Amino acid sequence: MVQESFDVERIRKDFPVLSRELPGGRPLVYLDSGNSSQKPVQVIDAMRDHLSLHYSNVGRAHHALGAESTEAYEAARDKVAAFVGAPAREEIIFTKNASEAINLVAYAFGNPLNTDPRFRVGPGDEIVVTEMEHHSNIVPWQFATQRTGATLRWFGVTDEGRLNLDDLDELINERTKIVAVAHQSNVLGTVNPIAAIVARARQVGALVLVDASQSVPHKPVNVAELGADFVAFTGHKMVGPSGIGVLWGRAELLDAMPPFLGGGEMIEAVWMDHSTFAPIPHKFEAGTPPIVEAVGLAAAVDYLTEVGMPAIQDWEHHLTGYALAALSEIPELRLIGPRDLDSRGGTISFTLRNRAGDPIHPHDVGQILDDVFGVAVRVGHHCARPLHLRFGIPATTRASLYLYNTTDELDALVRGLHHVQKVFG
Amino acid sequence: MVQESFDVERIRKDFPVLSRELPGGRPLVYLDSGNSSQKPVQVIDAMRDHLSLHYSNVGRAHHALGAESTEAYEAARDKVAAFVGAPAREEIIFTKNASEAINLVAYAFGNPLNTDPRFRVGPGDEIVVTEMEHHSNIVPWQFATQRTGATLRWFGVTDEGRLNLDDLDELINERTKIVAVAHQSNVLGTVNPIAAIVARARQVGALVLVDASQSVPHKPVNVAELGADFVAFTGHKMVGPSGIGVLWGRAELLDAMPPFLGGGEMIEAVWMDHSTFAPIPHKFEAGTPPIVEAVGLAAAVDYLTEVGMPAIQDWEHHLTGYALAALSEIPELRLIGPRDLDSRGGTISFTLRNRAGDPIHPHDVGQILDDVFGVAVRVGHHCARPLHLRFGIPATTRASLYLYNTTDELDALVRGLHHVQKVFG
Amino acid sequence: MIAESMYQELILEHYKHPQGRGLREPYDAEVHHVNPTCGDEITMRVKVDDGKVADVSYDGQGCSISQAAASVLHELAAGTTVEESLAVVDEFTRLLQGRGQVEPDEDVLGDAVAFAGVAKFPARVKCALLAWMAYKDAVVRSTR
Amino acid sequence: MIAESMYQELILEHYKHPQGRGLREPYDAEVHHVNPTCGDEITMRVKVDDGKVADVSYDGQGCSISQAAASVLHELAAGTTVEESLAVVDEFTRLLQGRGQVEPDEDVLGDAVAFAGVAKFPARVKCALLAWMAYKDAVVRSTR
Ligand SMILES: Cc1ncc(COP(=O)(O)O)c(C=O)c1O
Ligand SMILES: Cc1ncc(COP(=O)(O)O)c(C=O)c1O
Repeated sequence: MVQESFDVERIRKDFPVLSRELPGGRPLVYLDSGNSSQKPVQVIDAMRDHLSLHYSNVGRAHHALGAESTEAYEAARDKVAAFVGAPAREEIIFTKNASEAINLVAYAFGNPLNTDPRFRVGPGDEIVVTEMEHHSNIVPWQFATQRTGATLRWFGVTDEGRLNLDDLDELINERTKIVAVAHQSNVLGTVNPIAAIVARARQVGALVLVDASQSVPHKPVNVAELGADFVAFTGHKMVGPSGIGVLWGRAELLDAMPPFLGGGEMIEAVWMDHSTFAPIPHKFEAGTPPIVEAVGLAAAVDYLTEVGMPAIQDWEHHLTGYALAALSEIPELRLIGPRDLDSRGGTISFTLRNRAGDPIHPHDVGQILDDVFGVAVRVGHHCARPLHLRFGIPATTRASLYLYNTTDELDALVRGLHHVQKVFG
Repeated sequence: MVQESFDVERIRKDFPVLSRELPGGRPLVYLDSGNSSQKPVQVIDAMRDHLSLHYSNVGRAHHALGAESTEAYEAARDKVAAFVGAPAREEIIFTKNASEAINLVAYAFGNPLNTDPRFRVGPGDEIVVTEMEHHSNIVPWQFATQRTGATLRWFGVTDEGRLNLDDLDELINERTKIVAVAHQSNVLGTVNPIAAIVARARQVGALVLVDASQSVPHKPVNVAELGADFVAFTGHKMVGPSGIGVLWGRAELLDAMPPFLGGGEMIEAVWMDHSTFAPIPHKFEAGTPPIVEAVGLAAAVDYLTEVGMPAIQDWEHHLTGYALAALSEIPELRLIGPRDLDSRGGTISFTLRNRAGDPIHPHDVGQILDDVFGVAVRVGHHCARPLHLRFGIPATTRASLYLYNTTDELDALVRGLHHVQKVFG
Repeated sequence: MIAESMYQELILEHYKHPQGRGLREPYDAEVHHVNPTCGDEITMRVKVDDGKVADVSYDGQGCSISQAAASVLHELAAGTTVEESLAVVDEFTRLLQGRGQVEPDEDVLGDAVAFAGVAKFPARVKCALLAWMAYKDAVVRSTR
Repeated sequence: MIAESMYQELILEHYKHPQGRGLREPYDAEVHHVNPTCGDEITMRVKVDDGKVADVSYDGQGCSISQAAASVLHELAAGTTVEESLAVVDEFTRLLQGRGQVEPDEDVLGDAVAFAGVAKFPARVKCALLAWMAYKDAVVRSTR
């Protein structure tokens, strides 16, 4: 089995924070990587080295440091392109996070500056999302429909936490301009059937944006194979720094789209009364880009590639199976999301009651886990409030796993939950 | 004189890159801080320390690391607020750079989601900029006028490189919605008379945005005293990291504006068909913010405060006087910008001819300075093409100074220029 | 560990044995506040007699912090003057919004000092404040 | 230092003594290209006879790199076949767009190898390519 050859202890040594003691002598058990991942020393050092010795602005500079910094920044684009199998490096746009990447696409729709019919939207047109989306893949589309008079529609979610595709052919129809869907849910762990959605979208000529914020960090993702038109993800969830996200898009579409943010570096020529724009990717990178963040992201991509994305996927699969089994032994725990390991990642959300059957608020679960055991989980609606409304609950507790987690840590989680039940017994 | 007590050698030791040797044994003479500044070890270490031991996502996390990271992120807001004299901390919005900050404001105008009359724009309305603006303070307003049918107008520039205010009362009139103007030109060095512009804007009820990207790093700036409605600046030019910019705005206006980017953390509650929004500053900070970048920016602000902004201003004043005098000895050098030190910062742009009077292209000037002397200047139009068109030149060479520069470095620049004249003689 | 903890004994005590819980009559004003980000809810009634808080009664659902905060509020406010109680609310708000940097005035806050640890968790601050903001709102309405 | 430099002697030589500069007749096609980011301009004429490049004539203004690149182009293209010259253009383009990572084929490039150092400066790549792109454009038009 692959996971037996996975040297998690060696990996843990790369992440300084994992050796840290929390106040009160608690060890850190970090089960909140779905929120943001920790960083290996390779990433931290690459950033420090760049800031110390090679930093300057990029593109526009004609001196030695400018050349070094530009080389590092553009090499990061090459690395990210290769990491996700982008057919062309120009198709990788660096944004500040996944949210900006999605907004960039959403603002193309119904933009008065747009000239391409695919982004022309008005009353009668439809935009389709799903009930399990992160707010970052809902709110930009609400704005787009509010701006244009188009209608927002969405796929429902089954009790098991899967996308309900019964209405596929009705929901995605000739009026649909774009379908925006998560590759993997940040609450349920569910991996969605992108191929089926893309196939239907192709039939009716709709575009597809995949929010891969929760998949790219955890398994091999190839944007060409995925078949979508746009794919968004974010550096800080894939052992990279905050301050950088990625939009991949088909070159032909990115070329056709109107610019979004205006400013330095995204132009070809500027007169007082009009401007012409640089080719992609620069057209969408206004102002000074996240330079040292790109350097950090490149180091992150190198790190993940070195460990091996298939190995990471297998390890997380192993951990997820272990966690699901261990948690199922707590009768008062209700899993929100698939129980089986098929098409599911290592994001595990649940509600908890005490032995007497009274609900324990997730805030309290999370706080006791942290206070007493140093177990860091996320509690709340995880920026997916509509999904929680769908399940009739205000909040869940979520453990989300990554390459550096161990079965010991999952045991600590389970011990912690038993203690929570006692405290609020 | 203040500059004699300014220990520039001690300061230089804080910036690792300044001790670096470039390939070929060249020392580094970094005169490109107007493009982006170098970083002191205090900033680099603060970022490394945060990434190594305290990192997690902010706001939404309920665990120890989440608390530490949130505390650091929000403390950065406090520090930035104090640094520029913001009346309230909520008025500081972290963006990815100054360009995003300006776009955020520009996208409020004529936004279909807007409900406030001050941001309602249509044909007949006017937006006013100046001919000396950076592209980042032109293009967003071109977009705004193109979206809304409003008219873009602008202040001209005198031969000496000052704003031509002769038309003040005509240019800013009852039809004006907003005036967007640089505090200090990134080409000319000119410091603009914001008070006069604000006074006129107040008479007619127009808003004022000040692009302070080139002033906040170099002298004490107090947004309350400045009197504008919005002030934008950027971390990487003020010894902070890339990936973070700042928008300051009057709370009352920020409250009234429609949201810009949609996503996690900027919401109050989300349903599938609509959302409500968080109060400022979060309303404008969609998605995971630049966390470690805010930590770096806080360290930058601490660093600048420790050295003292008045001392920095004095030192740069001293250097600028020295540079202007030295450059005036080269008869074939034409300064683009004010010759006198009044209302002028340490940004010095010029064109150069050889002894025979043939123009030497700035690209060649910059490259020889770099290749032979390790002198890093910027060449081109510095993202201010309309200003160059105004002066009838495609490009200039620009030396831009900062607290770590010395008169020796300015001597190196002058020596380098003599050599350039020889090479292209 | 408990010293480091946000969960002071006192908070758990109030959560498990809430003081003054339940909606009572008579009352001058009733308000209903919701924290949309986490679904916590509270209904609060206030009875004011002659500048004195005659009764604070409430019902709601939410995490232990929000429930305990309502209970502590009841203890501190009921029986004092409106003015005194609003001073406590102000000090409590200052403490909670201080991001862990504010030195609380124990004389004013009494038991409510136990919530100092909450101030470091911005996501929990709203939980602690829910009942207190509802109270302030109700008092304003009842004296109008 | 000159070894590290982008300014190979050869580039400066071509800049100071440009080969084949000036617009000549007869020609099959004339194009005018501009680099809007820095204002460099070139007008280029091509005369093709029987698949052979009979003349490449040009005039323009800009930095030494863009001027020298036009001169080197003239030397390499004039007298060769259209096909050969386009192969050189392709290799030159590959070198320049390679961000300093491409090993140039000296056999194909000849003197144009001197521009290898330019590839590391994205802002200068367009200067070096201006004349070459104009040439490609002109050739395509002249053989149409
Ligand atoms: C005057 C001025 N405004 C705006 C900007 C844009 O800043 P940023 O690149 O951080 O968006 C710059 C610098 O590039 C500038 O000099
Ligand atoms: C599924 C999903 N989409 C989008 C986002 C937003 O990413 P960011 O916060 O980097 O913008 C997240 C994480 O927060 C996520 O989990």
